[in-house]
Amino acid sequence: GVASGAQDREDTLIVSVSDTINQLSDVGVVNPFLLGTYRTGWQFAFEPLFFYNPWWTAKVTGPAWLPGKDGVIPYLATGFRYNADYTEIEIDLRPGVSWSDGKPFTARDVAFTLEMLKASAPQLNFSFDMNLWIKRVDVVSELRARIFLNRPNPRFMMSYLLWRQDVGIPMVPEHIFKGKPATTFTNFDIDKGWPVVTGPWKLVNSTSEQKVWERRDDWWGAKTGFHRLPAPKRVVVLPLYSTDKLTQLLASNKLDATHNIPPANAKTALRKNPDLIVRARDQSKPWGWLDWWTNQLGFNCSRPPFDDPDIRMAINYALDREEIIRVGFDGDSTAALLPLPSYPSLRKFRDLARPTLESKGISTTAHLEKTNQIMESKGYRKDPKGLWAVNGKRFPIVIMCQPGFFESYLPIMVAQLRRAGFDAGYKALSTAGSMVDRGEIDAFMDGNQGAAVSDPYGELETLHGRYSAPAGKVATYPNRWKNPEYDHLVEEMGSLPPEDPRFVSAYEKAIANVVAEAPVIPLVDNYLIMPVSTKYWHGWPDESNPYCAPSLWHRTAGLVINSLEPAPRP
Amino acid sequence: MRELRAYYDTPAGTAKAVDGVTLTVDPGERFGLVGESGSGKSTIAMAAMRLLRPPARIEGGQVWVGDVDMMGASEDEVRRLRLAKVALVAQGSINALNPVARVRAQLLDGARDHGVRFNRREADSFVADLLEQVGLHAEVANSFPHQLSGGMKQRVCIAIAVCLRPEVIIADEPTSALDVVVQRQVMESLRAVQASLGAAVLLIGHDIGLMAQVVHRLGVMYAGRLVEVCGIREACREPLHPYTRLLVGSVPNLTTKEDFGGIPGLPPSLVIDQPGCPFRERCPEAMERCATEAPVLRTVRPGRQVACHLY
Amino acid sequence: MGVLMEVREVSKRFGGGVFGGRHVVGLDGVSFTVDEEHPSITTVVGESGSGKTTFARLMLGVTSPTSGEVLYRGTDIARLSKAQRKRFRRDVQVVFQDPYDVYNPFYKVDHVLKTTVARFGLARSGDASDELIEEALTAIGLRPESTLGRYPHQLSGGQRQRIMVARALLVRPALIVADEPVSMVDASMRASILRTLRRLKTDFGISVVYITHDLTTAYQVGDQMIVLYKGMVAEAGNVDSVVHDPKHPYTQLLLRSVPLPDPDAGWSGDTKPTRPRRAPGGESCAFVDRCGFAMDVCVERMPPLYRTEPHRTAACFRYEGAPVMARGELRDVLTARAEAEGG
Amino acid sequence: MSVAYILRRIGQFLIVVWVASTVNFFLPRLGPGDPVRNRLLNAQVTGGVQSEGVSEIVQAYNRQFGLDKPLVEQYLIYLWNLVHFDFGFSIASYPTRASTLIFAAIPWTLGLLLVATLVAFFIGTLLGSLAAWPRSPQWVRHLSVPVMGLSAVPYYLIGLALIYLLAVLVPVFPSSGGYSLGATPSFTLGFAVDVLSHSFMPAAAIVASSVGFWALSMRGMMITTVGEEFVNLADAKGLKANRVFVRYALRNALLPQVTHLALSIGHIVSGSIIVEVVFGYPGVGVLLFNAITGEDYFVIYGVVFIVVLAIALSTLIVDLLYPLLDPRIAYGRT
Amino acid sequence: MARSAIAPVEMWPRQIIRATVHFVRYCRRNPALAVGLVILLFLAGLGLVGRLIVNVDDSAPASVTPNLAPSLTHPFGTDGQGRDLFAALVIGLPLTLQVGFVAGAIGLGVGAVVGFVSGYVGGVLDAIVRVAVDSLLTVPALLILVTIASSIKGFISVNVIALVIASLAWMGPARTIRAQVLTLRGRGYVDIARFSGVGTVGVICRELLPNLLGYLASSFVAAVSTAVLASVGLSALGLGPQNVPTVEMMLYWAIFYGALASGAWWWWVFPGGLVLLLFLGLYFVTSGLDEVANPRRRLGT
Ligand SMILES: Nc1ncnc2c1ncn2[C@@H]1O[C@H](COP(=O)(O)OP(=O)(O)OP(=O)(O)O)[C@@H](O)[C@H]1O
Ligand SMILES: Nc1ncnc2c1ncn2[C@@H]1O[C@H](COP(=O)(O)OP(=O)(O)OP(=O)(O)O)[C@@H](O)[C@H]1O
Ligand SMILES: [Mg+2]
Ligand SMILES: [Mg+2]
Ligand code: NI
Repeated sequence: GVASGAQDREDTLIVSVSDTINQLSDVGVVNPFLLGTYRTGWQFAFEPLFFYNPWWTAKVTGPAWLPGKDGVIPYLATGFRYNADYTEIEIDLRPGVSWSDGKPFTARDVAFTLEMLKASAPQLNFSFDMNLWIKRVDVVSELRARIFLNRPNPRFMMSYLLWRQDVGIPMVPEHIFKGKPATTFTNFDIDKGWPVVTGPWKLVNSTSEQKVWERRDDWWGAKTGFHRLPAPKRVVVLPLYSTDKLTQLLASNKLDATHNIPPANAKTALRKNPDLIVRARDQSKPWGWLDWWTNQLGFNCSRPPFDDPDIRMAINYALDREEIIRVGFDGDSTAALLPLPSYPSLRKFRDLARPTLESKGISTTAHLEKTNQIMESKGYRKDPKGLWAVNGKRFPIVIMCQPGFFESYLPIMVAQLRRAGFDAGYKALSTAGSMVDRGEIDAFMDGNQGAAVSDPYGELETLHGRYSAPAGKVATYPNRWKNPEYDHLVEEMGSLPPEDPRFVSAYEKAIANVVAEAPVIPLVDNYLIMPVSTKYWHGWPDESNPYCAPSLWHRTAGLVINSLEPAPRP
Repeated sequence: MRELRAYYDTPAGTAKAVDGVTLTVDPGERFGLVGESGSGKSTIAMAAMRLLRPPARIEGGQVWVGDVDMMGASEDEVRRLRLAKVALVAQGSINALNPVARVRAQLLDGARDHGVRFNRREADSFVADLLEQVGLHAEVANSFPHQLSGGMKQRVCIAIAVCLRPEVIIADEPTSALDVVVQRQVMESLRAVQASLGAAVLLIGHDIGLMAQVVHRLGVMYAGRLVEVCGIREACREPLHPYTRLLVGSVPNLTTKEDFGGIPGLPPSLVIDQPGCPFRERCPEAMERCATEAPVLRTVRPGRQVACHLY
Repeated sequence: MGVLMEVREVSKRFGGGVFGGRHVVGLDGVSFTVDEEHPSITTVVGESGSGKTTFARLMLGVTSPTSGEVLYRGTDIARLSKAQRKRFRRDVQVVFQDPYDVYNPFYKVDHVLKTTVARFGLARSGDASDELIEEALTAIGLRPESTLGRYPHQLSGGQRQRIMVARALLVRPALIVADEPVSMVDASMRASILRTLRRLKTDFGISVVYITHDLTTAYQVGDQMIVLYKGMVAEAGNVDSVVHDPKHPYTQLLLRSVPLPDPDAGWSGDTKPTRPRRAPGGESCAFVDRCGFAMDVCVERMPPLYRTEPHRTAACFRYEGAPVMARGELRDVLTARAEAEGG
Repeated sequence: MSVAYILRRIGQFLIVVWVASTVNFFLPRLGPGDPVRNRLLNAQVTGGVQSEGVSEIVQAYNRQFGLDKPLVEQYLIYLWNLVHFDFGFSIASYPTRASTLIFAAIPWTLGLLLVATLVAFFIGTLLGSLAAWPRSPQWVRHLSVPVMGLSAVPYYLIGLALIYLLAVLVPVFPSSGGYSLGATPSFTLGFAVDVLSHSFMPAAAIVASSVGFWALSMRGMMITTVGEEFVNLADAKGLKANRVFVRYALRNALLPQVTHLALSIGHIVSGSIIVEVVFGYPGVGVLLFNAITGEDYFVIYGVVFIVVLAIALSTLIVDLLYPLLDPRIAYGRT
Repeated sequence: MARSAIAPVEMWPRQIIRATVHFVRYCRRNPALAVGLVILLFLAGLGLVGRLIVNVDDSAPASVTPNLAPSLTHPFGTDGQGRDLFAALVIGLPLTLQVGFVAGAIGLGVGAVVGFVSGYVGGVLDAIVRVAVDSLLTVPALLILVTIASSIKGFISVNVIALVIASLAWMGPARTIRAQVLTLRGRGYVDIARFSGVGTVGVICRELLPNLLGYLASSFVAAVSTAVLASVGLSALGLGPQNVPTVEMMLYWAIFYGALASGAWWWWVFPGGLVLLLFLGLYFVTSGLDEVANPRRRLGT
């Protein structure tokens, strides 16, 4: 028939979230562990054991209807416990949960999911990690599972089973997956009612143009009184479009929510459509939601001249983060001096690094005199074009990045570096990732990969010297920085929970090393500006209660969707 | 044809390709027009059909076909006159047929556009008759032009020209590209058709030998003007104008080897307007008068007109 | 001996190719000799498509024969050494049939003349070269001042043909192969050019192969004549005897069809093609379907060349009594003639 | 027509397809080429899915896709697969097969570009022939000048201008996409209208920018044809102007145009990348773009193979068909 | 004509004047060429003169206040990255032309050599060239660009783009020039030249080449415009010369920053207008040169 979305628009939630532009590319795949799975709106149909809210405060942890504590929001599970040496975890499941085909959700499903991953390592997502950590999973009872780890890991739950942002292992039904070839099973067959999920949604249409989920009124949550049925009768997931198009669609209320858009577009959209709101009610900046993905300039620290910490520092001093934010982000970001996002949960660790930052004179603006001093002490002189050269030879800084996002401010950064006398330029190329990984690239833009939200360990671990490899050889993390003292400190941190005072002191020393040697140069926090439309739906996350994470492509989208209220109808 | 003038606008100036030509062709008569290459013969033919395209333009004069003046008639009238009253067998007829249409279609469309209605059978016999008239087999109708030899194509062109029984047929060098045998066949076809129609024929060429075999009267052109008009016999035996004389004299024959004459010098430019007789520079009998005064075509003897101060 | 060029039983087929397919016979087993010491003018006549141009191109080495060989001073022209080739170019010159194609439209017509002079080192200085060129142009009835400095498209077909003749003259070769050099020239001019050709032979000892379909001029300038029909020699021999006493029915037809500038000397005889009597698939006389004298044997077999007189030959069964020539002997008929005349 | 000629021509076709496929096999392999890793890195950057074991996963999948075999062996397998029209899995959308993706995208591309190309061809050809026809009205000739000028404008620009005018300033047409958000593809009038309204702007951009090209080449051909003797002679036959125009001039001038049309239809898929990306159209062009940027070898191979086939086939068809269109051309002559 | 090699010095101005007068007169007959040349000269002039009236340093990002509408200080406005658009275009226009000319020249040059050799020599070589050209025509430009851009160490510069475009641009000319050479090769004047003692190289250079000069000239202009078009296309896909403000990169940035939707019309109208003008100029020159290329229309004296 005619556009079904348009037909009953008022009952429909339309979102544009995907990794691929203009087309959804995983239309026949709803197995969350396959290589070809993208973030294309399936995650809200699966439900987590727990959510984790990095914005938690003493006042709020999640949406009002869902109690939580210290950021942890129990969902399919009600609680978990580590044993004393962090080698066992016991998880209690919520009673009354059932799959969309009516079968109950039990600890067997949890055990099956984790064991299946372990068994099919390394091809499935998370499978390598599960194989690495898990010894076995016991079904203690219908509603209790116990995970035995190979080695102590105080972060296991946070790393894998607490859903936050993009992280988190979904549970799959044993009775569907069992006996299927784990690495090719697509879990997609609309006629059979696949995917079988616990969430309140049924997939009715999946093409490269859209996925349509219809509300499942027999959802366990409504039956058990866990929560009312979600307000939208239908969720339409569209591919990602060019920001221009997203802007237009938002401006015309064709979309309720999208992927994040650049500040300038957000400005346009907000100007054109009074129904749109951003994070803060008064539209004060930043408009965006803080993401864990701190942007940083990275170096291949094994190649001259970038193996010289002084040179890296000279570059660091040349960067004016405030100007980058002002021009590149239209003021909508915050400067980052550490490879840690500015989540409240990490404030303690950020403060611990402040003395080192101050002693090094690193701030959010440029310090060209420091740059000049370092460069001159290294024997560099400015050539007639005003670029540093030694014996007439310049050294080029080719900053490699993936096309798209970084390009919005990279030219400004490049301009700053050139003003400071560096022969800088950038190269946005889709193959950047693998080239960087093989160490062929000197400098590159990236977001940090440690996914730190409550604990700096993951992030610092990526700089460990064991990931260093000679150029040409693939390395898991690209910085190839070697600092034995640092490595030792990080190893020590790994075995300790973040509350431990020994952890804190090891961290303090480790971060001082990072600041002083600048294997990466953090630049700005990442903010996700996501205007949403109140034309049809109210109850969006806002400044005062971000629920968990407001982005609809994140694992946490279900919380947002389940919390939406229909707009009052005239 | 009265005082016909046709000029070409060229970057170097205006070329007076046809400069005041007057001639009459009677019904049933075959009139030949000869002259050096570039003397304006084809231009006359095209002008008479009112087919000249820029850069050519008709500067003045009339062309009467029966009692209609082609120059004065409306565009549509002229269109209807063409083929029905005046038909043209053009120079380079080899290229005159539409390469992508069969002969049959090309024979029929002219008739159709002049209001003739056929059913299939009538059309077939119409085509077959025409082809037979020019000595071709009826199967030729189904051929494409490139499948025919030059002579056959020429004959198809003649067939097209006579299909509506015109009063006047203008044939512009219909055979100059053919060898003698084919040439002869084509000419005989033309002659036969003309005789059966009683039409007037204006045959253009530069081969006096061929003219001698075909036409009744001959006009000789030089530099855009007629210099002599007379019966063919007189032209061959006793040419009056010095140019005609030299022209006829330089035709080789097959009986005796001789030192042929030829005409020294080059034809004059048509662009530069010179006073006097255009032939004077090459004329063995040029007089002072020739340099200043252009001779006009005058009747010097019954049935003979010459443009030369000698007479 | 001094045989300049010898054409030995050359045949040329077009089309066909590796995978077979229908082919067109351009020329079929023609032999011919040009003697260096006894210059002669050989005319080749025949209807359009009879292989005249093909013959010329084969002689010049522009096309290579399908079978047979073309020898220049005893060497196959496909295998000339560099030096020999250079000499060949000097010795054998050409006037191509199509005067619209032989000019490089980029250059003024001077180019082709100057190149010739320069490449063959015909003149010592620029002035000498100019003089030479002007002389050659005047010789064929062109006014140098109104010819030089013009682009080819500014000249008439006749003028272009004549410049090509002039070019060939410049080189003063031993042989000029002229393929319809005057077809676009009107009668008066044609006469003067042919006169020049004839003078070439007598004054400079240049042999000429004159290709035309105009029998009258062929008669006027030629010493001997080859009549081609569908790629084969129909008749050959002394010009006067061929013209005045044609043996082959085709030659007779040709001669009858020549329009004479005399209204009373009308065309005679019948030209209507008779119905084809060609035996299906069989080898028959090429002319059988147009021949008034066709006999049964003409349909059954192909006639060989009969040597009707010492210097005459015709391929027609009407002369079955005369000795049959081996196909290669054709050159003897013509050479003998040249020797007889020269010696 | 000779069988030998057809065979030879088909042989040539096969050689071109083989050589082109070979080039297109090796070309993506000259780059850094680590598609699985690239895919995982993307997932990691955007999803933080993996923290450990990337290399192990990459190895496992490389084995799965046969990417760990020697290049020559991969090449032979590739050829074998091509013969069977099997392009293998899409690396980026594993375990979706490349062919699934391609065949889903092709109808969109064909629909848009084929129609746009044909429309441009008809309008352009007509305009070009009228512009060269001495008797066409003055305004036609005046009109044709700006249209031909338009051919100089990249359709990217025209596209931008159209988007700005018709989607931003006066939003009458959707700015991009194949059909309305949330619409369900079906064979109904409403959906057809929806699809048409979405294809209007990209089609308009293509038509606007290519109409001039057709007009220009047609005008050139037409001028030559009008100068031909047989057109003059058609006038001498007193034919009606329409007949002379259509049967004599147009019919002859059209032949090279038709050849060109066939060739440009062959190039449709390869030429569609930019239009589709600019207009966000869900066709093969976008698919190829994503595959190239994502180093999805098997999708690249699939799409490019189809491009190769289309182009080589269109030239083959032109060669085989042309003699039928133009009676003058005999097979094997040129 | 006087055969003296060099005219006396004092004659030069007069000769230049005469040549100019000739040229102007010629342009009157060939208005398309004149219009095209005027447009191209204007664009080239903008690049040169612009440098005098604007501070070209403002073309770098973050040099001026971003997102300003056109005003007296910033005649073309400023973009969202803080470039003065006028300055950027003054810098970028010559670069855009550079892409076009370098790629056009290389593409046509290679194409011409291949075309000439393949067409004139023929045989096996020709067959190989034909298959190669036909095959390479199917390769998507994007694939080549990504391959080349990943293989080179430095930035994607104007010259890299030009090289990529050239690597795809030679096949078309090779094809058409080969076809031209094939027809020319059979021309009578080639035979005549041979009979005048001219060798192979001489025939190619002195007989064939001059005839194709006009064609080559108009092909060159066409190649330039195709190259710019390709560069516009690559830039639209985000793969342009990323560190310099070529006109087509300005367009890319305009799209990237949503200038269409946000109403920053100056951001795309000025670069768009310049690209348009450039294409029109090239178009007119091409059609003008087509007239020149046709020797029948070329007028002597
Ligand atoms: N398109 C043209 N532009 C300029 N001059 C032309 C044009 N066509 C013909 N002429 C000139 O007009 C004159 C007459 O040409 P026309 O074709 O009538 O001669 P012709 O007597 O038929 O010659 P031929 O015997 O060669 O056919 C010639 O001098 C010719 O140069
Ligand atoms: N390149 C070619 N390819 C195919 N057939 C050819 C070729 N050249 C000539 N022929 C054919 O060979 C035969 C002889 O042609 P040739 O040109 O030698 O004839 P000709 O006697 O010179 O004719 P004309 O008097 O028309 O110049 C003709 O049937 C012709 O069609
Ligand atoms: Mg004429
Ligand atoms: Mg010939
Ligand atoms: Ni056949």
